[in-house]
Amino acid sequence: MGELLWLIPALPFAGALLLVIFGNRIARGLVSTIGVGSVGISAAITLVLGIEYLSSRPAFIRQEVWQWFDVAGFSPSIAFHLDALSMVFIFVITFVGFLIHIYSTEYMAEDKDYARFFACMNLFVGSMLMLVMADNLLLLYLGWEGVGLCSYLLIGFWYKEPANGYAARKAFIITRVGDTAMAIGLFMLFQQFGTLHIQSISTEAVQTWTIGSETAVIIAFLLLGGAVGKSGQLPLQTWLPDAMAGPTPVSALIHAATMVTAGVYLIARMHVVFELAPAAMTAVAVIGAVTLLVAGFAALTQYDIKRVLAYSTISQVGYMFLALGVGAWSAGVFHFMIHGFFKALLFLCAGAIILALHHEQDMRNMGGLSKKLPIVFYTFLIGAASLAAFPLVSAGFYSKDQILWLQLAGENGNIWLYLAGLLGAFITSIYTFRMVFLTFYGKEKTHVGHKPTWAITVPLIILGILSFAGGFIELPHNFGHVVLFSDFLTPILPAVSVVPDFNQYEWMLQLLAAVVSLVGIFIAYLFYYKKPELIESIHRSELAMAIHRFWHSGWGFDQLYDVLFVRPYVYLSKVNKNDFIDGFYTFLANVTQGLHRLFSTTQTGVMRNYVMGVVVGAIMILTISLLL
Amino acid sequence: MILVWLIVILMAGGVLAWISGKVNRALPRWVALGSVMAVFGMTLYLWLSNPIPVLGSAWLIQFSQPWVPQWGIRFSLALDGLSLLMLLLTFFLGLLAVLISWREIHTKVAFFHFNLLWVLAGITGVFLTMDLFLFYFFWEIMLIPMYFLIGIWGHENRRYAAYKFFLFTQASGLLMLLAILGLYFIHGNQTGVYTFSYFELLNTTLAPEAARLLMFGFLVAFLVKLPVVPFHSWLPDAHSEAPTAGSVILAGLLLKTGAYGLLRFVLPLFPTATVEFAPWAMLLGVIGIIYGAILAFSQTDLKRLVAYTSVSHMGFVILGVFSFNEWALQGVVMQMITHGLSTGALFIIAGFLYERLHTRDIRLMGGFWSTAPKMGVIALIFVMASLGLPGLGNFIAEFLTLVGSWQANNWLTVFATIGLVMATIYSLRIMQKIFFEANRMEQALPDLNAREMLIAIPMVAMILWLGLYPQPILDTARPSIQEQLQAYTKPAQEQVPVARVDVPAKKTIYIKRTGTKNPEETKPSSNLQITKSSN
Amino acid sequence: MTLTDFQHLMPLLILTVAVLVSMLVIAVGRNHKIMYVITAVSFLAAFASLFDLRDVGRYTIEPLLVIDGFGVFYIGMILLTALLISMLSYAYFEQREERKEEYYILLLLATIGACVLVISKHFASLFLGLEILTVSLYALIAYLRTRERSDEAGIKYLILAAFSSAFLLFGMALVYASTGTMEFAGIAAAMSGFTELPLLMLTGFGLMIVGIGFKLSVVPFHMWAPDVYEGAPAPVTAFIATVSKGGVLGVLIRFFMEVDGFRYPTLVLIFTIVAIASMLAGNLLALLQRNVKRILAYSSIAHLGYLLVAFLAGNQMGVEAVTFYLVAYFITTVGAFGVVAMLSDKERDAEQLEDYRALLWRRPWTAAVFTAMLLSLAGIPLTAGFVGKFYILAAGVNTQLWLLVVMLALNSVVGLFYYIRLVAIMFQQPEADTEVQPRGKLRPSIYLASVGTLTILALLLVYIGVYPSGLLQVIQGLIVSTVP
Amino acid sequence: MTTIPMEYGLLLAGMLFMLGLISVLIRRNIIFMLISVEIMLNAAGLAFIVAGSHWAQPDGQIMFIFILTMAAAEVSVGLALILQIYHQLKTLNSDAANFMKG
Amino acid sequence: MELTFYIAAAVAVLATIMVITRYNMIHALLYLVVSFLAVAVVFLTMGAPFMAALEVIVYAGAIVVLIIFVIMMLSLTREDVEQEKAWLQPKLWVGPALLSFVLLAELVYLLVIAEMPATPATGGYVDARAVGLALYGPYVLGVQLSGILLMAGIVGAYHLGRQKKKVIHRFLQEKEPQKERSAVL
Repeated sequence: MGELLWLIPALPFAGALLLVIFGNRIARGLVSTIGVGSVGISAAITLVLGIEYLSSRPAFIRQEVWQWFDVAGFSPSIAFHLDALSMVFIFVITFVGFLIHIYSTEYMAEDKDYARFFACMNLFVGSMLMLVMADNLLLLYLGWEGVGLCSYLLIGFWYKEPANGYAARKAFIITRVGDTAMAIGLFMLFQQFGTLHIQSISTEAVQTWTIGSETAVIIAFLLLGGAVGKSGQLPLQTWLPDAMAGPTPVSALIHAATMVTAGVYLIARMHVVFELAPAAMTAVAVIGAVTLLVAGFAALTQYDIKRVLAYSTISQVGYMFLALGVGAWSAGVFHFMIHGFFKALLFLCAGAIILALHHEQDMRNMGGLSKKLPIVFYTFLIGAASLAAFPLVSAGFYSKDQILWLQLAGENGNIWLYLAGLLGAFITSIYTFRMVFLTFYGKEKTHVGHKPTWAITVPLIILGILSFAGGFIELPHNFGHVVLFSDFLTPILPAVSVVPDFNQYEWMLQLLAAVVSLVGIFIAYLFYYKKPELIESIHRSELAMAIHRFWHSGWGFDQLYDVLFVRPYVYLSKVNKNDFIDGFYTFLANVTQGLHRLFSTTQTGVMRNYVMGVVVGAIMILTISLLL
Repeated sequence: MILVWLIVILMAGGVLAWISGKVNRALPRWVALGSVMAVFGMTLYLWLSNPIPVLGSAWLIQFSQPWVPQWGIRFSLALDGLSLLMLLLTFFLGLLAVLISWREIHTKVAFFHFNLLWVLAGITGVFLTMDLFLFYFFWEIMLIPMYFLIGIWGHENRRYAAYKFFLFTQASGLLMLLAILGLYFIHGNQTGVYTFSYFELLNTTLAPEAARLLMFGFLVAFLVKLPVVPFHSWLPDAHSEAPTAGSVILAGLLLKTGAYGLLRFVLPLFPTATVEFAPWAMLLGVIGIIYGAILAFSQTDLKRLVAYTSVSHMGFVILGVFSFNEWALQGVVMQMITHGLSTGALFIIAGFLYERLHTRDIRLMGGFWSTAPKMGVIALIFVMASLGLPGLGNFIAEFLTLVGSWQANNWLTVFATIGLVMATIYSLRIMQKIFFEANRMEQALPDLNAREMLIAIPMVAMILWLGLYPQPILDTARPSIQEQLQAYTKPAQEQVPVARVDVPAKKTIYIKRTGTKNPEETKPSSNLQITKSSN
Repeated sequence: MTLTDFQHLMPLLILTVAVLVSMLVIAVGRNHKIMYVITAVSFLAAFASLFDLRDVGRYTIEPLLVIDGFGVFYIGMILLTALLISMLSYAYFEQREERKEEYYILLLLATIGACVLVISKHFASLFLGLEILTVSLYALIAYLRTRERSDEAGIKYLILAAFSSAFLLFGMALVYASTGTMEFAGIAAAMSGFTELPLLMLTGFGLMIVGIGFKLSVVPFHMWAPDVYEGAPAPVTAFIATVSKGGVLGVLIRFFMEVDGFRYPTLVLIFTIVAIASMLAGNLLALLQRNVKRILAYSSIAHLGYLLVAFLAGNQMGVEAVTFYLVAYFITTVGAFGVVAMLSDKERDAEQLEDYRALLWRRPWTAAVFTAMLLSLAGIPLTAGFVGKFYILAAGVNTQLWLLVVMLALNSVVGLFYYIRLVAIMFQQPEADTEVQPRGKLRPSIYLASVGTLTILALLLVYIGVYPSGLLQVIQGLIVSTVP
Repeated sequence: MTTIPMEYGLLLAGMLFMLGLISVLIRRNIIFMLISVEIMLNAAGLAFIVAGSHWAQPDGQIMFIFILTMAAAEVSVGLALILQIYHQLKTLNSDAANFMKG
Repeated sequence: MELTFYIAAAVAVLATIMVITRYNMIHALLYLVVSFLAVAVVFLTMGAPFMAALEVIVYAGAIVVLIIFVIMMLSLTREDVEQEKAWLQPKLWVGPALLSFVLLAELVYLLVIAEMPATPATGGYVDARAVGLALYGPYVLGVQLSGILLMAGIVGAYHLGRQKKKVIHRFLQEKEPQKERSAVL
């Protein structure tokens, strides 16, 4: 079965290629067939492979397509590597991708750049698959940059609007900053091991480095830089909210379900290196904790439904980082998967709403949609419950709970990280249900236009089911103790070692988490449904409004970076537009011309002056004769 | 003899093209096309029929004939992998240059093609010659027709640009000539054999002081040509004022002669002096990368913008050359080729736009994607190539260069890598201003026609091929690169024990580094072993 | 004076006889064509007679003259140049109202003077040769006496040349006073005793340098050059730029090699300063000049500076380099002035930059030849000038005159600017509205001489540029044996 | 006969030479300039005679004869030219002949 | 003999100073003749009687007469003397004269400090016979060359000195530049 591996990324690439070449000349039906079909077949192959993999349980499957290049021992291949970790990612990418493609056929139906959209989406899916299937870091880097490109193209999909272009470039450039760090990390890895092959690095790293070795720490930090950029974590998170300028399916696929979790993948993939660098691990956890709080508070104040979701994405990825940071690898990956489901669901629902409301995205202009768009409403509710970690019945509860639990129970756990996570969970449930109440309850403020048909509803329902049921494959010890998921990952990702004798407190913590979530929902209910005047009273306070504005602007990071980097750079560039070095040469030329004029004045045309010249020459010569 | 034919065909073709202009206005184009195709075919044949990795030797063909025996000057040509690659690039771009001029050049068509072919002939000579006098000879020869190309068929400010180009390159070239002569006499005094032969001069033993001075003589010429900040200021003017074919040849080929010179002459001739100078040279490279990128960002003239990106990209070349390891040098060779393609393509697109709009000001452009999506896609590909997107050739080049330079100098490599971010900034601006946003012009932009697609498609194919399977190129270049590096590998090995003693235990990095200099020995290709076991 | 003496002076005798015959012919009846033919044939015959002297070794006609390989080569060079100039002159003077016949007599006389210069080994013959050359030039420069500029140039040259001759003579007198002999060998013998030059002799040399420097038009004795170049008829300008300077340089080399003047730091310093100043001033003055003849004048100042670099090398390679460069420079200069002469019309010489605008599109071949000449002056490959400059640089590097060599290189760049500026003007697109009327053309037969000459020059230029070893062989063969 | 030291003779020649030189520099009349140059040439001739007398050789005198010849030839050409110039410019002011400059 | 030399030298210098300071050209020429005669006397004292004769005949005689002829041809008037006076203003000649004096000082200094070579045993008197023998002996080629030199002078002078017939016509043609010129003057 392994022979089919290469088809998984190749098909979307082929689809993209076909669409680029013929896209403008063929019917829309054919475009969607190619676009959706290629990803669909990939998904099918994934399924087949997955079953195969589950039944035979090899350590990994590797397929080398060709040797990329070979320079003095530096010989990366175009080769795919399938193991449990990549399996999870491939699964999410192809299936969620497939659903979103289907969804897009309706969502983008009216757009005149239909083919371009699918070409980019296919290209994205291909690149993302390349990223997670790469057997060496260089190929991973290829996918890594490839998804960046697609993200850029899709954020700026509606290119006529300069703001979209700005957001697109911002996304690309900021993630590229992270990529640069990662690239340097790759250089160091190569210098250390003479290869970028992931498995070799993993085996050799353990032999070469001691825990906490300086090189390992530096490398881990550099890789973390890449992960932070791609995953929208502090301090490189500012691009993600703006990335919502793209079409909503793009936000769902790229900026929620898959690409932004590439950082999680990278850290999980390179966990050996990170384990050897405790400082970097701590950094991962701290970044995660801080990010989830910062983004959570920012999400509280957003009005644009997609921005709320974007900040929530940042925040949720923060949870994943939190998990990775304490070595709870599978918990992180589990949350990635569940998050992929429900966040895609939420975005798609938001998309359906936006489509229905004539591209209205401001929640203040929404309301009372629960009746008009029932399927959307219910599925959104499931997603929201999952996001808010509604106890017991939502998948998000299980995944998030596991992370929170391991903050205390895990060996590297820390009470502060736990508290941050808990606070985050509280905020999450507030802003999530703020969204629910503002959108679906209350008065209808905008007329509903487009009613979703099957192409939208079916993906919603499937994702709803997954968001609901996905959690049950991994249940805590104290109820059910289902460990299907972590078992699946264990050969690749070591299980987190738990502090002994801590299990008895688990139920207390679960209870706490459940309470926090419910209280959050209640507060949202109170403020946004029951007593909206409370909000108004808050709005009257200067301090609160200042905080509101601060949070609304994403904690002022944009302004800060603007002052720190963008403006100096632009200024530097503009001020030197004409190249001061050129000025030096111009000066030289001017001096020469000046000398020409000076010398020219000696050529007076008057004979006596010429005689004088000869005499001066004679004097010069005689003087030299005298002096020497 | 085939090497002589390459030059002769081009020169004769040039003269023929000039003469044929009297007969028919279109004939020169066909003559030029024919002669470039002929030499391209010959070179391709040479490449395909001489599988260098199999042969394993650096020199494929040599030709030598006394020219001025009194001075020990020989008409000596030789072809190795490096020259072969450069020739392939030369003729490929030459072919494109003829094609893009098909519509663009209306005046004095015959003379234009004469100049075009002579530039190519000069460049061919530079890439082939193994006699330093002859090298200088060709080095200068290619300037004159280039000067005419800029000065006669260029844009508004062409004369200024042409002067500038000419004076810069001449000034630096003369210093190189002095260095060549210095080397000649030192060698002559040592051995009694007065010769300009490259192979003989390689054996000159130089006093450190002399070596330094002579190296600077060579360096100046190559750094100006490359160009390295602060000698770059001719380039934006020359590139932006030249006709499209001229820009393509300038960016694609003329700059490469500088890089080629570094590889071919500076490295092997002055091994100790270059090592001394390496940190500074690399610093210059990094400054070039960053400076060019910053300036490119604020340019409003499209061709000028692309020109500054060249400054930035060529910074990688010098960074790589002075890293003295195979990765970096392979990266440099790749960079020479891919930059030739990608920047050439961007100039071609600028040419297409100029033909349609009669402006190069990107502030006046915008939103062309809607009417010219084909052009947009192709531009996108090359913009991405220029910012080093993996999967396209430039990535391989830049990554290899940086991997190599990291071994030599960490911090400079870090800054060079930051240059990649800046590359993103300016590259995306190209896309944004030209193809995105709203159309600021009244007329709709016609998309590429068949002839233009014929030019663009091969370039896209090439850049993709180079990005995904560059091995044939790398294999071809390997023997020559190893030969250029010969002088450097030995001392590196000798230093190993010293490094181990001197460096405190904490700094594992450095000990490792000397170890990884020769990965064949220390790391028997760990990749492959695992592959085998897993499959 | 024995018969062998006469044999060895055959070229000079032929020229002298030609002068006499010409005067007789004029007495019988004036005819431009006949004069032209006599002149050309006599130059050719004189040149042919040189072949007898190929293996002359070193033949002295005491005490004044010495005929050796060096002299033979220089005479040959001078004769050929004069021949080419006379060929160019034909078409040029055919258009002029002036009487043409005396021109050829003066040309022959001036050539005799230059030839005497390069074979002289005595102050007396040096002086006489120089004065024959100079006095002929007075009249040649002012030949078109109805032109104010021609007269102005003539009087400027006359006063200044006589003035500088006085310096030369006074210097010679001092040297003579100091050594008691005027023969180069005698002076050398007298000098060989000194490690440092006695002041009297140094002063003498200093004053002689003034005189010689003036004739070579090196800074600071250069100021006459542009005015005279501009005022003189184009072929005469070519003659001044080539033959007159070549002759003087020849005798300078001979004298300096004989007395080994390079041993004395004072003299070397003076020449170094003069060389650098000439390169700098010449190039800078030419930089934005708008008169082509003046550009060439300034450029010749710079080129003399370059030549001095090789001269200062002071060894055999230096002499070879000077000689080679002179050949290249002669070809180039004659070619350039040939083009100027060819484009000139009855009213005035084609000397303004405007006259050359878009020349390529009007007269492509002329423009191509001129471009080749300019590129050669600039030292661009494929031309003789390149090889010449290369040779000079090589000689300089060989003797490690780094300062001079670097100055030369930098100055070449400045020089490049105005040469290519001229080229650029020729290559400019013609403006549509100004339709340039071709000037009234002469009979084709008359043009043939000019066109043929230019073609020969261009071919020679490229031939030497591509295949210099032939010329090198000749130079080395003739000079090696005789350079002291 | 030999009582006059050579220095004195040369000094006299030098002074005459310089007087001629001053005259060339300060005079504007072309004829005067020509005359001044003649003075200089004469001074140079004097120097030769002095040197020749010092060495008791005829060579100095012979040089003087040659200088004399040259001076004559030059004066004749010069005067002819001056006549020509006077016809053109209607003046003998050498400064007036400055059409060519720069 | 010594005294004669000093007197003659003084006369020569003084006469030359007079030459270069006269406004009237004829006066200047007369002083020039005096100067030449004095130099001829110096020649005599130097033991070169033949040269003294030649100096008197050729310089003082032929050349000066030639110049006087030309001056007469030009028919100079009173105004020309005034003109000459105007040209010779101190502010015009101070600079050049200073320059010349620098040169003079340098030359004199060099001549004074220079070591003169020892005089050979024989006396300095060289008579006409010795000169003639040398002239038509070793220097005969020089004589021939002088002939050529004179021929060049004659041909040149003949060509330049010829009166042209077209002069009037030409001036009529070029009235305009002529006016400009007088404005310049």
